[in-house]
Amino acid sequence: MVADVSIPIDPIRFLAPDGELCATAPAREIAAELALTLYRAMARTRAYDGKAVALQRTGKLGTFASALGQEAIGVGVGAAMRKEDVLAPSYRDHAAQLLRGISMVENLVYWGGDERGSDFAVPRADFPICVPVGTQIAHATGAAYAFALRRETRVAVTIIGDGGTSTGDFYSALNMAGVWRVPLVVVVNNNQWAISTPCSRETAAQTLAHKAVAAGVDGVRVDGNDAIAMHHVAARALDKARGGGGPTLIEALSYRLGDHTTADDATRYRDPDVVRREATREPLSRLRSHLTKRGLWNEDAEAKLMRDNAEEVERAVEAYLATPPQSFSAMFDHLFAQLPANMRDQYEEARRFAPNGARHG
Amino acid sequence: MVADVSIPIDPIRFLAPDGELCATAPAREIAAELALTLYRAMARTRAYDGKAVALQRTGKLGTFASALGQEAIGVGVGAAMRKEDVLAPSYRDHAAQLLRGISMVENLVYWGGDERGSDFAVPRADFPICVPVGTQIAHATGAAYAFALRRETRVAVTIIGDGGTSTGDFYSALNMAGVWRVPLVVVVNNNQWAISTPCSRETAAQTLAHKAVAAGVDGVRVDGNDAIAMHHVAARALDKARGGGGPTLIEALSYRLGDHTTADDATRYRDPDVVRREATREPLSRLRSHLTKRGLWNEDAEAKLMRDNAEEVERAVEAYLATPPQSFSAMFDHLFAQLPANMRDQYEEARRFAPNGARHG
Amino acid sequence: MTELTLVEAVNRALAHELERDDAVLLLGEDIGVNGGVFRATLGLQQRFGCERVIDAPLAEAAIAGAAIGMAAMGLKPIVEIQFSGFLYPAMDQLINHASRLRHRTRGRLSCPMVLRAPNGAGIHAPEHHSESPEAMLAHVPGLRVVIPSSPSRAYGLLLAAIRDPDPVVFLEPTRLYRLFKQEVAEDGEALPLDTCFISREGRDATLVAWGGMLHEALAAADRLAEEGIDCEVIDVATLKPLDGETILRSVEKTGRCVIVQEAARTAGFGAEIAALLAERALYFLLAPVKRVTGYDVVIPLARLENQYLPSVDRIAAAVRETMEASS
Amino acid sequence: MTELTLVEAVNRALAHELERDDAVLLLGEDIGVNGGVFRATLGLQQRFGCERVIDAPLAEAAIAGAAIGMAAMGLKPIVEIQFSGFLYPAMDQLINHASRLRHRTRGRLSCPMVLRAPNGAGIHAPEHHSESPEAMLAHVPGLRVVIPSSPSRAYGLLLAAIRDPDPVVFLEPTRLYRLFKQEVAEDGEALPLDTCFISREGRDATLVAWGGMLHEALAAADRLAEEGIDCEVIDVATLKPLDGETILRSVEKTGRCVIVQEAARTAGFGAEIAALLAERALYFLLAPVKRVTGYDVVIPLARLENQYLPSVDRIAAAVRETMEASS
Ligand SMILES: Cc1ncc(C[n+]2csc(CCOP(=O)(O)OP(=O)(O)O)c2C)c(N)n1
Ligand SMILES: Cc1ncc(C[n+]2csc(CCOP(=O)(O)OP(=O)(O)O)c2C)c(N)n1
Ligand SMILES: [Mg+2]
Ligand SMILES: [Mg+2]
Repeated sequence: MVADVSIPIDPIRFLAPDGELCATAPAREIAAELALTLYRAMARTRAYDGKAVALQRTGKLGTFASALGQEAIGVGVGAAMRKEDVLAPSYRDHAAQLLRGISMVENLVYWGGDERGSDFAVPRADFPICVPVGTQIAHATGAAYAFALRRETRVAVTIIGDGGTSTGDFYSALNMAGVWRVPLVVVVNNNQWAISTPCSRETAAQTLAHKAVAAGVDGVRVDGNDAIAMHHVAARALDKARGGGGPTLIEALSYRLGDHTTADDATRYRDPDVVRREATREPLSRLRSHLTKRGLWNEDAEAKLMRDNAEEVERAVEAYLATPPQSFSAMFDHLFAQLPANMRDQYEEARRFAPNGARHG
Repeated sequence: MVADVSIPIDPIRFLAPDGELCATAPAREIAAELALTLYRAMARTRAYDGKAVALQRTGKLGTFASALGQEAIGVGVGAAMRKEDVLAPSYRDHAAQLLRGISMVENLVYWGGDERGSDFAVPRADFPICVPVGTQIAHATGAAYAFALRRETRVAVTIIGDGGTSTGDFYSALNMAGVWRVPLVVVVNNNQWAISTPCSRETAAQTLAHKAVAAGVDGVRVDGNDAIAMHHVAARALDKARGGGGPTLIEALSYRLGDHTTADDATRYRDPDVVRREATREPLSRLRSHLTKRGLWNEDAEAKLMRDNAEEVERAVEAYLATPPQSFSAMFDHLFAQLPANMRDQYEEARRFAPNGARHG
Repeated sequence: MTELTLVEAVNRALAHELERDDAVLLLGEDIGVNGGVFRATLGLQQRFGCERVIDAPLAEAAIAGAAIGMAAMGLKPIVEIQFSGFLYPAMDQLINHASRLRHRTRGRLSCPMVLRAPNGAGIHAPEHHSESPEAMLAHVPGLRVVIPSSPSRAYGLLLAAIRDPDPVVFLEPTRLYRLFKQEVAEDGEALPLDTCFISREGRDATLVAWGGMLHEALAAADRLAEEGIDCEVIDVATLKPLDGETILRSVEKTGRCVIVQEAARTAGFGAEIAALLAERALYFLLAPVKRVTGYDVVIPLARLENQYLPSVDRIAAAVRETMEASS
Repeated sequence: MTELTLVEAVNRALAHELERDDAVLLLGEDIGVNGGVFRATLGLQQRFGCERVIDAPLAEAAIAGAAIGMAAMGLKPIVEIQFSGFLYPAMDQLINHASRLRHRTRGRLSCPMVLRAPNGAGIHAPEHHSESPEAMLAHVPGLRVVIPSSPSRAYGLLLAAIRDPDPVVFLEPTRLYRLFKQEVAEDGEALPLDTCFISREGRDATLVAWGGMLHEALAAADRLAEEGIDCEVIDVATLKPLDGETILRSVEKTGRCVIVQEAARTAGFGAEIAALLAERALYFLLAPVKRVTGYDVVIPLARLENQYLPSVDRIAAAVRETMEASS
């Protein structure tokens, strides 16, 4: 007897890089509304993303992790989720976050070095951005357990990088989720790089989807630059989870077109020719070509979208820059539900040394 | 394209539980010398093991983890290793340790609560028993790296339990070993239980050998109650590692016939009928039947072996019980290569309060 | 009222809260049918079901992380780590997440979890089963650290820990689990989580201890009483947040302080208490503060364990020296 | 002699030892072509090859564990953890193995490894990039903990750490990496690993600090000098083993001590120094000891960071209060 762990290596793909429908696509036609929604969300993300990088360059924002070229992953997943589902994102997942209702201002406030950026107005139950790589998988597993225990039809979704799949946390939490069969979807953004470390130095596994085998959960590969396929695969996994079918690991293949973060300089360690080649597969132009070929999109629509996005981003930046600083007491206000009495002295010390009219970032 | 991760579920087995050669066995005849060596080593382990449990029951030894029923695993692996290879054992691996030259006295001294039990006379480079489950896999990975770096043809071998394969350490170290392609053999003693937790509550993976898929290393299942098959599979993995072929994960199927440790009472959580059934597959009687059928073994040989083992064990127990206690200074002697000057006061305090003529155990 | 051991008192508190609050659940290795390696969860899976008393895979980091996710979604997970020497893999989740989820989200999410673990030496256990990492945990902002010293305090403090809206590390002294019984009211009354207890009143010197060491301190006080030295003994109980006022008041009265700590000396929690005295007791200290602690060595295996641990002899000697220094 | 930044001094020490000793190797995330996120290992993979300067998978626990295995087999691995906030997953391996391999095997095996990590705040970094866990590590028997405060001390102390036959945690103050340059001899001369350095002599009060805080302490001393208060400033440098004698001698001279610590107050390493004074300086302290520390809160993100960190103002105020308390 031989185990059945056949995970196709060829990723699921509906749209070829030139926007043509692939022969392998299950549907003959892709719903126009969905395609337009995904395209708009990606364009919105990219507009925001570019501005955030620019703000950092001019000293108005802290370190920022661009999602350039990987917008389809977050957008596909975010669009497939329901409001009541919960996302446990990494630091590169504003595509999904924005789609879920987290505002640009919140994201800027966070990267601007202010905790209030994680106090999302909506969705209230989403986890804040997770920086310690891999740790968020366990949070999502626990959240999924809570949903199952309470018989809620909610799904926990978490996103992690290719490098993150080397961590013990990724595996041990996925393994736990497998035993518990909780409603969980783990998305790997395989953008090929963990800072300067290529995927080949992270693992000898045939694909990252194969990591699922060790946890006894389903693994699937998808073209992460194809928003339609991404959405389809995510929706399928979410449905399965909601129906009690347990966790899925989705490896979404993409490429990090930008630096790791604004603190990084990727030209130090990678070949610009490869980056240029990868850029030709990027998700926005792909879906735009598709929409254009189908007559669903044109230059005017594009120009208007660009304008709208630019305006929205501009308003967000203004609101961000106008955000008054927190007072010293922010350090103490939410440490516990109630500040222990023995910390009163420290609070007073902080007050005493707080600058008058603390300035902006 | 579909990935080739075909790991046979049926374990490699040469001897059926009744000692008959299986049709699937690769060799028509098993080398008599090897079979006798393995049998004697298993019997020696079992004699030691039973005595250690008895010592604990009478208050002469601390907690002890019996290997009852799992002797073939350690013996098969230990016999396949070379002297210069290195073993990173768990707390249940005295079968392998004894075969490698670690003495019964040392093992007793260790479980008797004395660090000198880990100061093996031979083999000097083996790791001490590892109690924090899973952590030893990384040590073996690092050791294997050292061998490869220095172009030594040595292999690092480590043993872990089924429960241990749930840890992040197991996976992250195996994954690292996969990338580095170091000469490493990881043996999983799948004795079906992690204390009271059955394997089915540890993972949803199809088999534990499938954990190898996530690390991109070879995985193989073997009947861990068949010393011949165990030795064969271990030898093959060691050869491969020595030849530069990288790590192997071996899942050895067995059953923990005893309690988890002497501090445990397995009747609380498992069915005695199952234990009785599993006992019929145990490794010693299986190999003895085989040897007897081939005319290589008889009652006289058995009686003599039992006598010899009992005598050896008795001598070891005497030596153990006669081991004088360490002085207070043992706490300080090997903390660092040289005790920092600022610890002189603590040393003197310990001396001051050391009992005169500290007593045994 | 019935007489219970400390581990039975823990069991009773857990049962009480499982009964009272549907959001409470237990999570750990072998806590189900087996009732935990020390039987702290005995009978609870039978009573409250597999979904609320969960045998988890062997992965402390994932257990702690999953508990955080559960807590963030409104459950109140109580994690059992089998021994405190095995909680190190969970420290990343405790420090980087559990302790700061409320802070990071400005109160939007919180982490009402309890992490329990048997702590300390004294039962001749195998390697790695005798650790005392409480000082490390007490250093972490956002965590509470509680160590009971008796069945009734275990009961009341554990109730409080479970009801607390923030993460609490609850370390149970292994050596006290079955050392003695005590009447424990089944009244569901929690004890405060910010108070030291005066376990014995006295006027000559203050002994400060927690967990297993409290009993060594009390025994030393008994012995010293025979010599005419009258010790006050304080059970710290909640290390974080520390009730420094009770300690200061006592030392103001006695003028002398000996701190007893099982963990290795350097940067142990005793240092924090000594620092408190260096900062705020200078004007009424009659003699230098003393710490009687484990040495800065790896805690030895069973045969030398007793020579590592603070003993009644060592504590009494320290108090005598303190008396002499100020006479 | 050339002028180097602290991170360049680290690089020079690493190169020196890689050159001198074949057993030395480096292991960490992005330390190869990229030279580490702070460029501490810049050029070393090109010079010493991929086998000795290893880009490891993203798994701090496995990295630390593999280093232990390497060290046990006679190599001298130097691990880089990208930020000290990411060393928590490695703590289990550090505590349960690295620190005690020699002890457990009675010297048969040992663990001559160094674990380096950028430490502390002050560069407006993202979340989890500003941690100061040194007290936790200093509590662990069998570990040495070293924190340099200048390029030349980084060079000499790192050489010593690498040559030390036992495990050393070497925490490099991120905020000092490029703050200033200093002449650093390329002489391969190690500094002692058991000595505090007197960075400035003075007679009125002793300021004790380490790492990034040393410079705040020195700046406070400058300011106080203008007011006629003459501070001695001690750079602890090696927290474990602590050179208490140098601190005590200084406080014996000045009678006053202010300890400056970036980490959260409770159970921080400053408590150990204050405890030392409570035990051994009572008779010559003229004023209560003071600690100026980070508050017991999660270190805030960039915009509030400066209100968390001990500042020159806070340090100077504490010294003034200490002077007043004893005048
Ligand atoms: C546990 C941990 N170790 C190290 C880091 C530093 N670090 C931040 S991102 C990163 C690489 C992550 O790569 P990947 O998982 O592929 O995600 P990507 O950044 O490519 O989206 C590293 C090493 C961290 N944040 N957490
Ligand atoms: C990290 C860690 N967690 C918990 C324990 C306590 N413990 C000791 S053995 C064990 C079960 C191990 O089961 P398995 O890996 O199957 O090995 P076996 O004992 O069956 O040989 C547990 C939970 C430990 N030693 N280490
Ligand atoms: Mg990546
Ligand atoms: Mg097992």
